[in-house]
Amino acid sequence: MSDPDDHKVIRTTGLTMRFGGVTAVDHVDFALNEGELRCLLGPNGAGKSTFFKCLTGQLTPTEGVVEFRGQPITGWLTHDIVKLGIGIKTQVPNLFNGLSAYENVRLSARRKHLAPMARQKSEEMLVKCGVADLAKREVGLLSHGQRQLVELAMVLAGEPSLVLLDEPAAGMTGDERDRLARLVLELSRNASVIVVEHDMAFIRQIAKQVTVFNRGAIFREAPIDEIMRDRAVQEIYLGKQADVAA
Amino acid sequence: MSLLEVRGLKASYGVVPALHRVDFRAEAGEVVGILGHNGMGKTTLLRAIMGYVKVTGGEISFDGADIRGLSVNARARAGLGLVPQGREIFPNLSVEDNLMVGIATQKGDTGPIIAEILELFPRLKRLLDRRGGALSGGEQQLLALARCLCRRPKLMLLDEPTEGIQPSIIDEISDTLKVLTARQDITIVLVEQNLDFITGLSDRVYAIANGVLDSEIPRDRLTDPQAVSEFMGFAA
Amino acid sequence: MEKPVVKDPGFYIMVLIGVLIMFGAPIWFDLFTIMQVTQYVVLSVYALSLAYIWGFGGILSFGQSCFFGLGAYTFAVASINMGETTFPFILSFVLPAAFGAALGYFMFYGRLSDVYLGVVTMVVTLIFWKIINHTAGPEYSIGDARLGGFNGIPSIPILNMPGDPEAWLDPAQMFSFFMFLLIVVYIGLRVLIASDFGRVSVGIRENETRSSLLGYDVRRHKVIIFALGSGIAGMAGAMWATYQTFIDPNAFSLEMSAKALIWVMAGGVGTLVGPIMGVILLQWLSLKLGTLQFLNNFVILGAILMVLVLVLPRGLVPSFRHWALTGWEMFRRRERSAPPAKEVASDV
Amino acid sequence: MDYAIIVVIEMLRAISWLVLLAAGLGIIFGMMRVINFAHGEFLMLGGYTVIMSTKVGVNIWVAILILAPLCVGLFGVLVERLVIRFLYGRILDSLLATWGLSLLMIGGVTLIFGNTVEGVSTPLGSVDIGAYSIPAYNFVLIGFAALFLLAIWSVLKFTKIGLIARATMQNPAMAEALGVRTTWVYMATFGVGSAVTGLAGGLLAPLTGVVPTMGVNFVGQSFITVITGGASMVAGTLSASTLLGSISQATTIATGPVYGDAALLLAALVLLRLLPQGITGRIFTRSL
Amino acid sequence: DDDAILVGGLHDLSGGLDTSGIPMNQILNLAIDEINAGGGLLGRPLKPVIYDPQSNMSLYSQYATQLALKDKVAVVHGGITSASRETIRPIFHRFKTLYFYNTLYEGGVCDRNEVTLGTTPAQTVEKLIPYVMNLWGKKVYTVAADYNYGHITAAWFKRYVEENGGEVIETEFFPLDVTQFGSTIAKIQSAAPDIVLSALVGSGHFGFYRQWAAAGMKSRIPMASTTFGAGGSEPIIMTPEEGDGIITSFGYYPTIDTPANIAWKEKIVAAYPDNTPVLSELAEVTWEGMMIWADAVKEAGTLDREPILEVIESGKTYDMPAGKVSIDPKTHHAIRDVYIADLKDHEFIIKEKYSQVQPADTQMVCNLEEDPNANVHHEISLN
Ligand SMILES: Nc1ncnc2c1ncn2[C@@H]1O[C@H](COP(=O)(O)OP(=O)(O)OP(=O)(O)O)[C@@H](O)[C@H]1O
Ligand SMILES: Nc1ncnc2c1ncn2[C@@H]1O[C@H](COP(=O)(O)OP(=O)(O)OP(=O)(O)O)[C@@H](O)[C@H]1O
Ligand SMILES: NC(N)=O
Ligand SMILES: [Mg+2]
Ligand SMILES: [Mg+2]
Repeated sequence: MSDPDDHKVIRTTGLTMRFGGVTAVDHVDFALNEGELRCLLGPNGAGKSTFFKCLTGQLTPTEGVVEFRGQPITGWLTHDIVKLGIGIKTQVPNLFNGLSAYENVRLSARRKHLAPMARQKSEEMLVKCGVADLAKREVGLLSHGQRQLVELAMVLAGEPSLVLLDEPAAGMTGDERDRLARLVLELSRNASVIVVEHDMAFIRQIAKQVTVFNRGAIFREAPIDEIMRDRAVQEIYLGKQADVAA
Repeated sequence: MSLLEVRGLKASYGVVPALHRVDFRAEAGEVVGILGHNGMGKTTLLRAIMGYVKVTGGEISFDGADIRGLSVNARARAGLGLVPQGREIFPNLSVEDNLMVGIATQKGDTGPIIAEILELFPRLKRLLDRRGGALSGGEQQLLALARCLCRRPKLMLLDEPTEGIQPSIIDEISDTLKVLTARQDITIVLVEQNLDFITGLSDRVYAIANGVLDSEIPRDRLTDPQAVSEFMGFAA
Repeated sequence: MEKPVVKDPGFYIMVLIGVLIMFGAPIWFDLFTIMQVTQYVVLSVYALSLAYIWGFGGILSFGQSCFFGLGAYTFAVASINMGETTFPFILSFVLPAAFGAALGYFMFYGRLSDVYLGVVTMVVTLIFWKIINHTAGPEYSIGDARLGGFNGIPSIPILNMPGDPEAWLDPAQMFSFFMFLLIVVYIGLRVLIASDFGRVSVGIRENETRSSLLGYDVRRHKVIIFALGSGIAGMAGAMWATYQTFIDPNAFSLEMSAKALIWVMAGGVGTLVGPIMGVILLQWLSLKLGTLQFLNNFVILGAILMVLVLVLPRGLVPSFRHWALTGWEMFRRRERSAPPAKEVASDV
Repeated sequence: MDYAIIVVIEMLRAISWLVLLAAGLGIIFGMMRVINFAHGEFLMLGGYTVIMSTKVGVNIWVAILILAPLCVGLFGVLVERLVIRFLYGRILDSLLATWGLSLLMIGGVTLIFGNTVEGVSTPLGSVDIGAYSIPAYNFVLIGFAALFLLAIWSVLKFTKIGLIARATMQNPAMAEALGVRTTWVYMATFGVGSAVTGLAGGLLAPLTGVVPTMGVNFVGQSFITVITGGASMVAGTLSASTLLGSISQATTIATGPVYGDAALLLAALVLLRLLPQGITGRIFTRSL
Repeated sequence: DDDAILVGGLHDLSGGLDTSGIPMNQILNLAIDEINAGGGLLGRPLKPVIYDPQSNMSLYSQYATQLALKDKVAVVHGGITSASRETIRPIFHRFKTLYFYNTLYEGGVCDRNEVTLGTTPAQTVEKLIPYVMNLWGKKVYTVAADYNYGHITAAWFKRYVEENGGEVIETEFFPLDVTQFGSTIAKIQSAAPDIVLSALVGSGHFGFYRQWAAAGMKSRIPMASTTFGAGGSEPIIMTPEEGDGIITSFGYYPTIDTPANIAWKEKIVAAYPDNTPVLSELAEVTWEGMMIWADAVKEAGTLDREPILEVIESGKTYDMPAGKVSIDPKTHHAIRDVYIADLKDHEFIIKEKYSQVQPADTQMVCNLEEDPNANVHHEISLN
């Protein structure tokens, strides 16, 4: 199905996910180049999170094919898929609540590294995400934003080659968001990244190529500047934000 | 007298203190914004006002009465409403039933309320039959707001209401809240990270850092992110 | 879980106490006391089997007695037929473990979780219980062993030295051997829990979705945990059968399953020492009550259980640990005002 | 032909039996996520209420239909206030506590009323169907099972009480913030569940031996029915009772009670494996 | 009193079997009081050591060990179900503690350390079957509890029905937790037997009698049983509409009209005016056990096991409330009078008495004179 010469990390063909009468993802053909940083925008309920879940096997698509580096992975189990090198930060932080932040991150690092190295990596990631002082705290008792950062550290510690971030900047203040943007840019030097986010200030700092979802289907795919100027996108999604950007 | 007055409030989780000193007030019809970094105690403050977190010192008076001894549901019936962080939708109830819960505990004719609310949140109209747990993140946030408004609270505590909401709807929410407060129906305490949103809406903005809230950020400084950061405790 | 097992003094203290009792008890105690303590030891092994799968694997089984009974009957039937106990004893670990693996495969690969899992284990146990209760007729025998239905199998051989069927263990030797097994199981589980496998188990217990999103095969992991717990429960069943020289379908009963749950809960889920405490406390209590002529024993035992839940909601060991930590925290806070923090205790 | 009619009635009675056993537990477990291990003893208490009150001359129907649910319901409220309310969200602690409660009730009833008291005989006599005769009381059981389901469904469907209760069970903290007095909801739910169980116990009293330890004969079946039914209380109880009741009764009629029981268990096992969230977890997700 | 002679009592005083255990324990205590009132034994008073195994086998095993090793009692009376007996019997055998099992049971215990006083199926079934077949007819339908006792009793039912020229058209076994009997009752109606024989046991099975009466069957097919009322509670729990007319056979009925029994019952009422125990074979036989042991101690003049056993094996005959009792030296089981009675208004009306019936079943498999070291419970197979 795919041309062996094109280096697509992930490619979906006709990807569709229906829940009863609701079509959350509707015949999406999507491809991400090796090393690319892609932003995924779209109204609430457009199907972005559902799309992520189809990529990671949390949901089995109703129709269509998902390929990872040319290999079809549709219908695979989650753990088999992510072992290929995918890391995901989910929209609602998804953590090992009873465990410490360090232990959370280590469980991820240990997939990739032997014990001593895993320890070092975990500590490094906690520092990088600015939550080193929370290392010993039980994550179930952290504030929402703290949990977001711990989850990010966890995802990074697994050193995935494809990173999926679902609203990473939610609940961050301006300067925290700026730091996160720098982190994502740095990350994209070594990995392919897809970011879903509604915070346009954040998006503007990192975005190059942008895909806009609407009603489960791809609505536009263009560089960020074009998207910001797009009347239709402004209509369905950006509202007055577009004026601010302009 | 202020609708809500918080003085010298202290609160803790078990033996672990989370709020050291909180002083602020909200006049009827006002929107009071609270800014602060992650983990500084914003959520804790709202939960303490609502009655979830044990208050270990200080005073909270609402509508002229000391509410420290009241249970959460009594505070709700006294006119407090909370839109919590994390939305807390009833996952196995339909959207309509989620809205109905807020109404079901009230007496009197409640028929038109839902229709009114749906006018404020038209996006929920086509989702009425869907299970709360099946909504997208942003849809859930809208539902949480709508559900709180169904009770027509006097004071609404909003914990990061724009989180996960698409830009155009943030504007809509902002407009909606402005309409409501303009009618003097409602007073809002707003915890928010979105600087534009909070400045656009708030009459006054406070900063909280490490469980201490005492300083109001002057309006003219709010447009300067650098200054705001300084108020919040540490520079970027 | 931060602390590797080799650095935890509590672990060494427990093992030391165990070894001391193992060698000391036969010297200090009379025959009756030894037999009494033997019982606690056997049931402790049983309690540990559930403590492990529940506390460290998040698998809640309402049917742990299924494996206990299977081990007991396996041992009874095999030893009566073979006239020797070494191989039957090993078999009583292997067979329940294999059955546990099969049942685990059935459940976990079918994505059962939560209460539903508990109920499936309960239903399987009830099926065993029904079937074994139905074996009263003489047609139900395996080799020389009559299954005996409700009345059970009497005259089960006492353990003998490996290779010498005539050399029966006397009660003191049996006690020492069982104590040795308990220590081995305890050390084994502690080491396992502190290992990477154990950390992943705990991760799965905390959040299955996140575990699979990190690439851990939750189902396979759980099957292994479940099978291991089943094997240990089976071994405890064999110990029970040879200790009592008698086994009946009660070994498969809901009551036997519930007791394991109660011991673990009373002692503290997520600990290994706790369930052992639970066994000793509650078994001693019901034994003591039966010797008193006071009210109705069910009333007293029932009341005690209820009070226990209300007063020690986390179970004995974690409650005491919590009180100690809270006390320490308050003390520390009086010394200096620290930023809010609740650190996770590293515990096993 | 006569035998066929008898078989059908027996099937219906077996299904009703499960409905009666499961309804109260379904309310308590289904709504509150509390495993009431003392469920069998609540049934027993209903039975004792009937026996003790008819002994002092109360009309048997008054005893069954009014006193049994009233007494057990009040007892349930008491238990909820004293014990259960501390244990919400701690499913296993509630199991342990109600296990204790069941022992306490067995012992307590023995102490207070004794373990050998004269029962009540089945009212209404027998009905002839061709060459066969069956207890007319069977039709009472069948009727009440239907009534139970209808009543629970109506309450959940048409009243705010049902909605408030369901919301409370899903997220009590949030329900509080919406003005729900969750303590009352819990108390009422547990009380109603207990009363329903008491009524079932009262209905069973003329058909079984009423002794303090009778509960153990019922708790397994009740529990399996509730869980197999899954999340929706009415649809779940009805579908599980129908499936399990008819499978086991058919097997019992064809072979005997041992295989009947085993068939019930096997059916539950297969159902749970195929539908890991119970029958209504998959099929009737939106029903009550 | 440091020199008191300790007597162990092991009966379920709580839990499912307390209906039987509590009366047995009351009678045991009464017997001890009576012996003490008469000056005790060997000039020493008796002191009961009572434990409550709470209907739990593992507690049985622990208390048995405790009585034997720690309390070092002179004798133990106790055990109700065969399961509990088989838990404790080997312990007493191993630690050489004399043991009296005072319960009717399925027969087959062969152990010189145990004295068994209750009836076995061969004693009761043998008399009951011809009696009821004579009254009602030859076609029999058997319903029995699905465990050892039920199976063996059902086998004896079959054997004696056939010996008397009748036919067992069906035998159905019910697990002890079965509570619904509608389909069985329908089946019995189709089979239309002359007699229903019941060896049902326990609280679940009470439902059978209830549902049988509710289906209007009482007036159509009569019923006989060697288990109904064994522990004494069924005749009370069942209303007359449900219980009347069931014919049973046991080694003792409270309605036995002898001076000895009347005096004994008065004694019991005097001792327990408020909580008078329910009398049944189990309770009466417990009295016998205590009295026979006391007699043997007196005659042997010692508490040593061997001389006492020799007295017991000497074939003495004892006068008991139930009638004459002697111990068969080959089996250590009782040779005793057996009665047939008809239930009316909660009372058993005695219809027939058979003198000195042998425990023929156990005698088939056990001879302690030949093998004094025997330590088994034989499954008596009739097939
Ligand atoms: N399990 C489900 N059953 C039914 N409908 C569902 C389910 N999951 C998602 N949906 C619906 O599918 C649509 C897409 O949801 P999704 O969560 O993917 O949106 P999203 O683009 O991530 O939105 P947001 O930006 O608000 O997070 C929504 O309308 C949602 O209600
Ligand atoms: N249940 C709890 N037990 C103990 N500590 C807690 C608990 N909940 C929150 N905390 C701690 O209290 C502090 C304040 O938390 P809070 O949730 O109020 O922060 P916040 O300002 O709302 O942050 P965010 O912007 O991330 O939501 C944090 O350090 C947090 O880790
Ligand atoms: N005695 C018996 N086995 O009931
Ligand atoms: Mg989303
Ligand atoms: Mg917060």
